[in-house]
Amino acid sequence: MSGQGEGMRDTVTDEGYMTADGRKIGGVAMEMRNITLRFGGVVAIKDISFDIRWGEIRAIIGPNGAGKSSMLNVISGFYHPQEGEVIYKGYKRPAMRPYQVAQQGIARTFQNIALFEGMSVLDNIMTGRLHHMKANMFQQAIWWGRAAREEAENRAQVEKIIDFLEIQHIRKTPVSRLPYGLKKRVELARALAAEPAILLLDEPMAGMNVEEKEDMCRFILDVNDEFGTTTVLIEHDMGVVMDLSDRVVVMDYGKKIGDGTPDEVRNNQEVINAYLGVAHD
Amino acid sequence: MFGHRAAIRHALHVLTDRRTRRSLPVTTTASPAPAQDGLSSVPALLARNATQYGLQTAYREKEFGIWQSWTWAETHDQVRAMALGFLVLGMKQGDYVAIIGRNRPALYWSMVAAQSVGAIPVPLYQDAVAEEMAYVLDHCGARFVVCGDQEQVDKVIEVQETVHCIDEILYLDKRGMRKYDHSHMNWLEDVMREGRAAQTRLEPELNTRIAALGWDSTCVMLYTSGTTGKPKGVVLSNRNIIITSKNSSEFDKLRPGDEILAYLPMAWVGDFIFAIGQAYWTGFCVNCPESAQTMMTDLREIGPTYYFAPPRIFETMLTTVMIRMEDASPLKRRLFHHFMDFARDTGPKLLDGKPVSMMARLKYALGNFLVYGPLKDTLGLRRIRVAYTAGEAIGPEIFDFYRALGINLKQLYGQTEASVFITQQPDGEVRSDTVGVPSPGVEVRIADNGEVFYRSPGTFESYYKNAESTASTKDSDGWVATGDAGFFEEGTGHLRIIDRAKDVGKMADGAMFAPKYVENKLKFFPNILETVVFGNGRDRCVAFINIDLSAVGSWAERNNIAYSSYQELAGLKRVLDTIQAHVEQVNESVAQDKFLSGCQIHRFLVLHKELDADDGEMTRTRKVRRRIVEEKYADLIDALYSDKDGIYTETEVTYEDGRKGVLKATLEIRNAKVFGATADQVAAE
Amino acid sequence: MLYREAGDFKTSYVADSQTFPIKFDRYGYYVLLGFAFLVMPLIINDYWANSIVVPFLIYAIAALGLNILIGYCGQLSLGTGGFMAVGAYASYKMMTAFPELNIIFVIIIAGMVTACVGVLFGLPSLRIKGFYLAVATLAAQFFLIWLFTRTAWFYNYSPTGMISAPTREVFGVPVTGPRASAVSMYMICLCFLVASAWLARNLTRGSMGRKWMAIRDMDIAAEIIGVNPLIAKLTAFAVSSFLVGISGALLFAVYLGAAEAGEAFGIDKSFLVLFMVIIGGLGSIFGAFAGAAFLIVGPVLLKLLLVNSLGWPTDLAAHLEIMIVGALIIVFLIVEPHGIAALWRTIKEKLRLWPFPY
Amino acid sequence: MPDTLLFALEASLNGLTAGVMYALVALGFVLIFKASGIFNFAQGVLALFAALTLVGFQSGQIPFSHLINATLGTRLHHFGWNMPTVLAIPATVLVMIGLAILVERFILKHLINQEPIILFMATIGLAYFLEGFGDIMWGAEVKALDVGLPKGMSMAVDDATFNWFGYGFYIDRLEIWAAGIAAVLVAVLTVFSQYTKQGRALRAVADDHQAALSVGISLRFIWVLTWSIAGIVALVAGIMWGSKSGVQFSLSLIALKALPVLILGGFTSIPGAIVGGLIIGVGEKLFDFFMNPIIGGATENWFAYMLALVFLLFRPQGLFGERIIERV
Repeated sequence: MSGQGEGMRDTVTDEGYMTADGRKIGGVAMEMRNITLRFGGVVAIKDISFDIRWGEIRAIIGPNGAGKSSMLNVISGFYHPQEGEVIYKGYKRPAMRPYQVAQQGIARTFQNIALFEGMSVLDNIMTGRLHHMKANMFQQAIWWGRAAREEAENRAQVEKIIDFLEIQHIRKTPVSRLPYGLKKRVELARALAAEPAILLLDEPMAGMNVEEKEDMCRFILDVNDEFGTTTVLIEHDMGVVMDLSDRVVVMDYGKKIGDGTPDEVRNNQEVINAYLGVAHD
Repeated sequence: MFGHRAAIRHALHVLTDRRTRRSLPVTTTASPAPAQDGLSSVPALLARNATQYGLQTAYREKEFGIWQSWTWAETHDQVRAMALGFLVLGMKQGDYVAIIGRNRPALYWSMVAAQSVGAIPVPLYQDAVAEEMAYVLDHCGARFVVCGDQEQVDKVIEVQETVHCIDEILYLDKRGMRKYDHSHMNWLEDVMREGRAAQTRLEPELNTRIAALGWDSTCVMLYTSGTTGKPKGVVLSNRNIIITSKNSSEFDKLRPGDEILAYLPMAWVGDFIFAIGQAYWTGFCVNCPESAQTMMTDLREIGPTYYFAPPRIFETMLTTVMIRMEDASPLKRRLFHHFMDFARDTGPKLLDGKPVSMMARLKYALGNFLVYGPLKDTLGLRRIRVAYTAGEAIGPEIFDFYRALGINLKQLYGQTEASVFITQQPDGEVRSDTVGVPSPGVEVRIADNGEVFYRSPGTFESYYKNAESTASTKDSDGWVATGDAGFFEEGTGHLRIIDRAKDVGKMADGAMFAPKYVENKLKFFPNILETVVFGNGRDRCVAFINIDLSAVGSWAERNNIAYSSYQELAGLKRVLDTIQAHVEQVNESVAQDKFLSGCQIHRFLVLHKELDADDGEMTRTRKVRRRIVEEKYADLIDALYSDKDGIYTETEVTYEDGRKGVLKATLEIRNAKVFGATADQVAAE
Repeated sequence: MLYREAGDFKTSYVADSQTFPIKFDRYGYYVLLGFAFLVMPLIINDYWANSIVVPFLIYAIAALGLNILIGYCGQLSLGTGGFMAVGAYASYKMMTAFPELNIIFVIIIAGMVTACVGVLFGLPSLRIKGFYLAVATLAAQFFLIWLFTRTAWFYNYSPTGMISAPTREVFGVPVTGPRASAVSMYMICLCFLVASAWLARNLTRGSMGRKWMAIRDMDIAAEIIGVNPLIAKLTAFAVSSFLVGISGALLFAVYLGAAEAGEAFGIDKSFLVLFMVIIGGLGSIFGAFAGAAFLIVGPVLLKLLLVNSLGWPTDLAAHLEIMIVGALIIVFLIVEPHGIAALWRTIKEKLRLWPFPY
Repeated sequence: MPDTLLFALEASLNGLTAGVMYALVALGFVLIFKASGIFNFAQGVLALFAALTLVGFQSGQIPFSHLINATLGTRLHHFGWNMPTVLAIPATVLVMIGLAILVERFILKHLINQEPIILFMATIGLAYFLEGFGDIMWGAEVKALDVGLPKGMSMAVDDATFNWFGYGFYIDRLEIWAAGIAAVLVAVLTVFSQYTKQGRALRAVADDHQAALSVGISLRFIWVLTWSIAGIVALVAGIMWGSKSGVQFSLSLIALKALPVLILGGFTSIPGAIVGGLIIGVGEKLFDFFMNPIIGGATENWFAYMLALVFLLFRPQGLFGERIIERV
């Protein structure tokens, strides 16, 4: 794994900053302003603000029940916060259905895999490209012109991703037959197929063995490297996060208790307390 | 199963790594064949194919889920673009261009493109370690290196610390290359684009360079990565490659529309002959698999008509078949075995066009519908017209299995220095124990010590920058020593390779002593894992034998014979009986070769431990270290040459964890039945 | 065993994603088509046409439709009978209102009308799922039937309350009404079936089908990756009802000739088609055919056996038939819950791997 | 007091009593759905089968006589004796329990952890089977069922209402009885599920299958139990409807009537089933009462469903069903 986020680096400006390994990070892609989310009486997220910049790998960490997943669900439009606003590409995002958010270029994976068990790996990944496919029902019904052409074109795109994530050998297997680690990879592939502006990863390494984790890390880095995809990931394995991410938001009991480079966060007293010294390395 | 590149590669070395240090007295000289209608270089052949077979498929590669295809015309266009690109990069005539990576069309093109601009392609083993690579790159002074992907590039960059000749690195797979400093690094696509851009400017130059290529200009340089000593660069001229390809293609009636799967290392001469020489001469299609994991499926999808694999691969294939059949329903199993047993006899006969009764034909047809056909199909071997194996002796039952299925599997004998072909088996004269008759255009002679010499249009020009070993290998008349001992079978005129010449000794009575030959015969028995035969300078041969724990062990279980250790199992009377039977069987067949009848095993014992690399008894590649074994077990050898029928011995052993211990055992020595030499009889199994 | 796939490789995505990627299957399919279009018309007679072939063709279309809704989009519906009725009455009104309109168009328009009704009753599916939805679709069933039996306009105020199909011709050959011959009935139904199957296949192979299946497998995830559930579900209802409507129209106009909503399109029709889909195999085009064949041919054979061979009174035979059909269904669900299609798949796999077990 | 209001009141009273009947059938569904997550479509046919069996016992019919006659050419019909109701009912109960055991043994056992839809289909299959089986066993002709319940207009109600409103309501005594019995049955069931060991086990399973299994409750036993209860409930329903409008195939259709009740009440709630039943009963009577002149009669065929449908749009989980919270 590359040692991103370690060592000295320029201060974060509006135009962006340079990472330790010399990647240029752009301006603000998305900004969370004073987000508060309640379920009935329970407050899942309390007045949290942070930003996500083009091209960076942004991590949200925190102990279980800290509200990480809720935050991700807010970003992906599955939950609608009672207070605060989401600024995306400079505009306040109106309350919209999740599928509309997805069509705005935000793709995600799920903590406990949400693949379509009844379909093959290929079809699952193809679903990632649904909103790149514009043929209307009648064109599809007669499978002529656009529909067929579109299918082939998007298949070609998907195949690039299959190749990229090295899952050629399971292309036609029904996902239900895959082992856990591969399922995670297929889910990543599905998200990538959407060619997202922002990629949300919900505990991408949960329940993986060591080398599966390393593979996943490599892929996340490669994705960011090849496609420059802005990546937001939740993970409670601190070690992994520190290696992967450029900047980290730390949450605890729905509150933000830290935000900054891995080093800054690592040395943040509040964070250390929150983790009660669970912090790795 | 194809994952073990190292294993395959090893097998291939045995084929390609044959050198010798003696020359022969002057005799007649071979006359070089004339260049035919200007087809005196691979680029020329490409041009011809582009016009003659323009719309037929030249290359396929499984990528992005489908077989990407290129016709000869497209290939021609690609190669020219690449060549022009090379010119742009300033590639000069006589430059050396190293190619590293798995078999991919673009890499093959880069070889031809290099040839087109008058440079010399030098394909390397992609699994070569850095220092090996460093030596080769430095030795040939490669200015350009074409890499398959990031992995290879990294290796080259590592090498560059010591090797300074490399000017430009080119790579095919863009993945992960973004971060690299591109001042002297080029993506092949870009190179081709620039080439196309510069077409008007550089086309004439390219044409003149292509025109300048002739019979004697170097076609390719291949390094024989020796197990001993530094690799040598074998320089092969267009004459070598093209004439050999022509002859061998005609020998097997290869034709456009044939399909091969290019999956063996590009650095190996065989791959160059099959995938470039013969492919360009005949105009058939070269298919490149997607990756190592998908090899089996790719093989099945393509269903090649012309196929080469070292014995190992055929062996593993057979094993997997057997294992998979074990789990089949009893009915299927019985069906399978019934028809296979039937086919063992009939299949080869049909292949060789020998007379077969109508009844048998019908039954074979039925078997073909029920078993052979589906089996060949699932293995991907259904469409094979010609298949070759070489490199090591192949077990008769393995060989016969494929022949029985109706796959025309044949053996050839060759080496890099000969552009592969020395001898090969013509259709209808195929047997597991010979390597066939001299290939067209090849003269073969046996020296009085049994060493095999050949002279052919394929005979290599020289070893690069290594005049003296060139001289010591190839004499002024072009005779090359193979370093193998063998003899021509009377009647059939087939060559039989006995052993490496330097391992062949003399018995006390001066008869030929070829341990490897006998050992191989023994090892073909599944019960026997390893064996060492002694007898050099003695009056008779004796042998150590290692039983195969898995095979004998499962046998013991089936007959519920209890055993606590390898040693105990090895000492069981019934085991010894079986082994003795095997030994005597071997003796019988050995007795039938008048040259070797002396090598029959008179006495043997089954060792109380497996020969082990940790104890230095074997190399890591599991080759027996004869010398060491001889010293270590001197007492046992003496006992074998005495008339004792048992001996007590203590051996020091090293356990996995490195601890040393002592193994005590009393070994039973058996006398094996030997057979009188039947001089005039011809071997036939 | 029969399969020979070595050398059967794909060089384009079109070839790779075709309906029958394996040569052997493809040729089998062509042979079948050839037989259906060229041979059957020559050998078919009234008995076979009326008792087995035509009903099979018609119900296969309905099964295709329902399979799209349940098997592909995961929306359970018990309203099939009602929607068939819509198709039937729509075609009747068209035939009587525009006598010169070609029957082909009549049937297609009937399908479209049904599609609209289907979408209407599909709306609840946005809020409710599973059995709740199933029950809701029953509402459609009962309401529609009631509507057609109560509202005289639908049956043109005929005193019997029945609707009966006038004679209509295709290329001068009568395909509906009393003068329609077995062959003409067979051919028109066959054409519609093949067209429907082709349509269904096309819709399920592309993005539309993936949207449906995504909704079926995990609706929440589907929405989060960008599937608009409204569109997905309603299109499924539309396409499904369209096909069901066509089969209803054919059933009335071509096969029955005269019908009364209550007994021709009752709830039992809904279940019949549902069974076809389940037994045939959810989410499989082939399944629709297999299921229809099974549930059309099965009972007929039973009747042949009991009545014609054993000479039992028909009513008793009828009871036994119901009983056996019920038992068969249960047995089938126990033996192969995923239907004949799954059975077929495993057999095919075995053949392809032969002689190996895996 | 204006007449229409009186008539409406009368109608709704009738509706109430009818609603109780619906509730009764719905109860069968709920029980099974709670305990095994099976949507038991066969409930209606169970009622029919129970009623048939009861009649058969009472009239001493020979089971399968048709079949036997058809195959052996005999002329069997009756044993020639009549079984008193007090015996016939327990006998029928036994039959229903036996049936429950068979169902568990031959169907449910083999379908453990299949998707709900499959189990649902299985029950439809069962419905077909029982329908055919019942007909073969007892014959298909319409039979009168009389277990001695009073029939005809209830004078008491008539007098009372007459005294109050000067208009006597017509209410069938049978329906009053039915209401009473239904009430009792519900009470008994509630008591059973609250205070008996099996009852608690049943509730445990309903709440959480896995947990229940892990504490050693035999799912198979629970299934037999619930199906027996459902059978008995079906019997009661069968008796009511049977004695009201004769035992015939249409009886099995009351199952369909019960479905909207379920939707209103929620698949998993016993009180829901009852309330839902009443609402539907009253609702359809009133709707018919007011709309009949406008859109014509027989609206009760679909009104219940429409009501349920509309209702669903606002409360997808039914009156008493638990709220569904979606997570990812």
